[in-house]
Amino acid sequence: MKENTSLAAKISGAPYIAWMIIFIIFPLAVVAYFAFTDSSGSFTLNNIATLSRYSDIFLRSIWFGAIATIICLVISYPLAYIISQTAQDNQRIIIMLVMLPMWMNFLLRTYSWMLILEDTGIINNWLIKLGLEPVQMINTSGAVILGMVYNYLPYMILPLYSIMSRMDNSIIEAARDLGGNSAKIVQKVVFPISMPGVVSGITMVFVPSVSTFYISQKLGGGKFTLIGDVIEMQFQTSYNYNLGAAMSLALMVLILACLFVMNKFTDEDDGGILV
Amino acid sequence: MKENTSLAAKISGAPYIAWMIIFIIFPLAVVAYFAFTDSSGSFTLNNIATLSRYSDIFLRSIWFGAIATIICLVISYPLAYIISQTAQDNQRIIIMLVMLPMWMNFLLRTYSWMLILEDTGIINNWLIKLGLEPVQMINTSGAVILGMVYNYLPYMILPLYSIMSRMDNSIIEAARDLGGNSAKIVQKVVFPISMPGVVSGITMVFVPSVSTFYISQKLGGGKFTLIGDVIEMQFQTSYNYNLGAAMSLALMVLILACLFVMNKFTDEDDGGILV
Amino acid sequence: MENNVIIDLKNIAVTFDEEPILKGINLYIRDGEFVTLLGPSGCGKTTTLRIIAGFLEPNSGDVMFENKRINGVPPHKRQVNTIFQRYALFPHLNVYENVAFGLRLKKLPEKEIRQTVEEMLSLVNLKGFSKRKVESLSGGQQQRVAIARALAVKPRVLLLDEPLGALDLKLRKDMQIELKNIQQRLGITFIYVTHDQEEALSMSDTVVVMDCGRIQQIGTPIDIYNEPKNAFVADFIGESNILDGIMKSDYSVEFSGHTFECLDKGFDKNESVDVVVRPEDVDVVAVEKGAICGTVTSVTFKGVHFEMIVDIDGFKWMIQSTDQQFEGDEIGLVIEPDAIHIMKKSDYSGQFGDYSSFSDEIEQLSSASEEV
Amino acid sequence: MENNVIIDLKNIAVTFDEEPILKGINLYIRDGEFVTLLGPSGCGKTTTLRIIAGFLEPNSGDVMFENKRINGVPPHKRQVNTIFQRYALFPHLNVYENVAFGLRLKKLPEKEIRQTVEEMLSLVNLKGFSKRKVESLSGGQQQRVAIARALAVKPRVLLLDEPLGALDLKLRKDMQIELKNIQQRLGITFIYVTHDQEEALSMSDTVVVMDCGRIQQIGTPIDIYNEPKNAFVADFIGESNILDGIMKSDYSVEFSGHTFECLDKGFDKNESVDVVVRPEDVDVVAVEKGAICGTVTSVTFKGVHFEMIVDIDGFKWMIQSTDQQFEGDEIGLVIEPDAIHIMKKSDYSGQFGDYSSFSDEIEQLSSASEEV
Repeated sequence: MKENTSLAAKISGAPYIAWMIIFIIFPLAVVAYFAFTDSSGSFTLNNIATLSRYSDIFLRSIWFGAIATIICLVISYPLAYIISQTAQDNQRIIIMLVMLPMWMNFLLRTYSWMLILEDTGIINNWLIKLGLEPVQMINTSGAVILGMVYNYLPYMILPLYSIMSRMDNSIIEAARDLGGNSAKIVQKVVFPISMPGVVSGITMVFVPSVSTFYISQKLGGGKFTLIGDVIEMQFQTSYNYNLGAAMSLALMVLILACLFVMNKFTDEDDGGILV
Repeated sequence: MKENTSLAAKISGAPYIAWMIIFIIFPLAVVAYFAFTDSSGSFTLNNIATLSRYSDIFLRSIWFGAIATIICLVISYPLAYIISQTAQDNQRIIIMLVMLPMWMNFLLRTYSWMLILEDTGIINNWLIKLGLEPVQMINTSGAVILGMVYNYLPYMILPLYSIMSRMDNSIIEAARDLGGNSAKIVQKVVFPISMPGVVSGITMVFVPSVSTFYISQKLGGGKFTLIGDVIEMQFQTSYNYNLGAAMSLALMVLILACLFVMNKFTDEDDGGILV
Repeated sequence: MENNVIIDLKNIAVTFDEEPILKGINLYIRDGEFVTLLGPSGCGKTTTLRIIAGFLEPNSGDVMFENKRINGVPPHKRQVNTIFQRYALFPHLNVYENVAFGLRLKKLPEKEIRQTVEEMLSLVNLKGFSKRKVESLSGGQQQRVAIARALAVKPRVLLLDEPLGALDLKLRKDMQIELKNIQQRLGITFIYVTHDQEEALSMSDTVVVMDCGRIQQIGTPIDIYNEPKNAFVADFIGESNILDGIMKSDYSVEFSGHTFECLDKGFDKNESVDVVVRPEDVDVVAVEKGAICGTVTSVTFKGVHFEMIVDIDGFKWMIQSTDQQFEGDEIGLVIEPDAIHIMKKSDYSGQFGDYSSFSDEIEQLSSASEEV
Repeated sequence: MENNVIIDLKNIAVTFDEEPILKGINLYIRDGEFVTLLGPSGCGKTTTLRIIAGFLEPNSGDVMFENKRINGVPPHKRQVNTIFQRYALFPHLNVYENVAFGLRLKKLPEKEIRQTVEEMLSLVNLKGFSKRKVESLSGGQQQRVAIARALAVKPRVLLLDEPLGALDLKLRKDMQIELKNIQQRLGITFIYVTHDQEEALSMSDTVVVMDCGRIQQIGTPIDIYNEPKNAFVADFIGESNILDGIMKSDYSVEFSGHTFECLDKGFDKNESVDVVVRPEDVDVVAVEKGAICGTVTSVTFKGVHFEMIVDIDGFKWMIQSTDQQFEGDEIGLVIEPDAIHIMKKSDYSGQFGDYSSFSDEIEQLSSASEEV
């Protein structure tokens, strides 16, 4: 059976896709090349070997990223659900508001939190005016994680909202009808069905959180160096491209491994219901 | 008519949404506050007035951002269409490949282009080996725009692909049936129907392109300062938060204005078909 | 047991956005009965069902379950389960887990769950489908999973909201028989919502005809078909010729310029009435033998019979006959006394029962929906 | 003109993924004819339509349009237009622009476009809907926009792919009459695809019954209903009791243990045949007066008649009668010679025509789709 697919055929797909993929992949290949060469261009595993020195920074990055991701998920999940249940007109406005920070320069979003949290910042000023003791907020791990959460929250809310607003209400009614109270319905129906949104939200928050830079410098006061900052330093200050490339590659592999494990876990969970 | 909406009611939506919106909007309000005060905290319009000095940088940022957005659109549109027409299994793999750079550190993506385009970089090395003259590529406006395109391309491809893969094939068949050749079908049916994806793609590329920093520093060699770089400088080097905030605010307003005009334009176009 | 009332709706009214949806519904349903709520879309039949299920609370009126008022009792605490229009299966669970869903919520032992699920799957002819994904099933199979899922929790009453609406004709007929069999085997109460009159007639013990938020008639299928209460019911349940008539005396009615013998009495002398004649109850004879006569304006072959439109003094009758006539033929019609049914005049008089123009009907439909 | 063949399919074969979809279709269609391709899903009827429209190229065989071979001619160069199953309206255009779409592509002057669009909209009873968004329309209205859009470009042949499948029963009946009227008024050729036998019978000049990628029978609705060629056609077109019989001699056939007079001849002596008896053609009489007799096992009220399943020596007959019988009644049956139709044995013999168990049929359906 031959479909008359003149339209797609005329744009002649395959070569175009091939070229685009080369364009997209080539710079990544360059990174890989640099990761396995020294400054003179000959093959070496030194860069990779050196990474072990940074293992605590890698771990901290993943740890902070994971915490920020979990907080985003916990905050966003009820929020997305509530938004999806409000009137259609309100939904658009709320989603607009949620997306607003994305219109603002990334640096600035981080700076404004600095101004809010500083020892002489807005919150502490208020506390003092209220006659309370000022609180150390800036330069704590909490501030770093807050920065991550604030920056990447919309990327968690949007996919969750999108899947929840498409969820058929009669499925929830069916669950209630069969004897489920609210907690059971969320646990056994809403959450499993929204799983693709959860996975996509986690991915979209975890990946940039782990490799972020600046946030820790500004909100952590340099006490909590993250791998993104180290990579930046290699390029900006040390000019050790090869080590920077090796770090990036390792980070990418680590992230993919984390996500793979998570996917595996949720898949198993899905199939595991059977037993 | 009272719906038994116990589930939504129990999470008790409105206050939660309100708190979240405060959390999201508050830092933006802080930015606005700083934009209209001087370093001692008293009201001033000086920061705003100073902006006129940077008007050429603003214009260049918008100009570069617009060009990068258009290039992204022109590249992505056929790509997304072709992907949506390939076999289901291949679609997932291609989309994975398209998204791959997003897993890699933002800085590194830019650096690797630096390494590729440099006067002694990969491309020029090849050219020399082939006995050709090396070409000046780094430190040109083209390189800056290439950096933008590469960095934000996935954000254009994904919404376009998503809307095209949902497009009902029988609508395209109907257009052919009524006498449309391939060009007419794309012009009169595929493009108008994919308009929401186009708008969302343009937004998602234009906004970060205009306010980006680093790319110009690394690929433009400091010759094409963009507003994102200036803002960074205000915070990183000059410590003039107030001016930086004013710039960010102005940039946000400019971006919103641009997008508003574009939306207006496409809406009119939609209604204008009637005449 | 047959006379045990299980559900009793007392003066139920529902208003949505200031628009009345139900205007005082009174309806009791006996245990083990198969009751169908029949009416056009927007008549309030689904709203009635949702009130019984507990998804909606009426603005006024009482919902009684075995003589206890259950207004305000949430759906999961009612012994009532629903089959939703578009099945509403859980997409993340396989067939087995869909059916087991309600049982797991009851925290029954695994062995009992397995037993019940298997019983239910064999009841709906889906043995061996346990591990299939619900999306991989055909519409009819999904429908039957939904039935098994609802029946697994052993409801006293099963509510079915146009359950066969999405199925093919042939499958729909088979499923009608299946559903009726299941209901008879289990002996539980079915409340069935549909807009398909044939479905209502062939499955139900009792049919409740609704329109505009009111019950128009309650009765057995045969009652409803043979003794419709007003022009709406007559038109909605099957094809009907509905004419203006005058009761000359008991057992005698005049319409179409002729006085016919009939079986109805008790009307005032010369009272205006609606006369219903079913298309299949008219005998076609030669012109000279007919009580009334007219011209055939169209003939359609329907398989079992021919369907003709006959113009009699400007009123277009629909007549069904196994003998073929042709367009333009003059024919005579004979109507036996038992084929004539007399109804009191109602708000619906004059709105239905003339087959002069289908386009008009469509135009009405169009302008109606234009207002919405 | 009546005998002008407009479309001629010659030995069309289509294979998809090595699975044959069409196995040698030969079919010619006359100009101005209303032809219906009727069959169950997967029979190849939609594939045939797509070949005529040009969306699909057959693997072998010729597609002729007015005696010219048009294989390879793209859809937009064929004088053939399609009404798609789910309308396929352009969501970004209003009603007016949807209908004008094909005219604009022809670059007609604006005045002519306006005139044609208004003509078409009034043809389908949608005057005054010009500026409406297509999503705001009901299913029936969208359907009619699709018709107006296809007719606006003045096709020689209109292809309709189950156009009424998504509509309500009542609307579907009205639209059937509308479509037939439009076809007669414009005098263009309609090729209509459906799985609904009633639709096919009441609208078509010619019905083409298809199954498993082959044409089973071509004929007028009356031919197809009264003289089905094999058990598949008899079963698919209306309800049928199909029994094994033996031709004792010309005009004499034995089945159900009794020898009946019939109208068929030309079979071998004692040849095995399939006998078709339609449920409405059987007369119910007292046991002693019946040629054969049996026990009523179920009765369903259908409005126009009662539908009974009658067990006669283990074979379950379906009988339709206006007199009510009750479960368990013993009744006699009389079958007139013209109610008996004899068919040669075919591959389909024994597969259809016994009403003993609907569940079996469903089970077949289930296992069939399980294989897919």
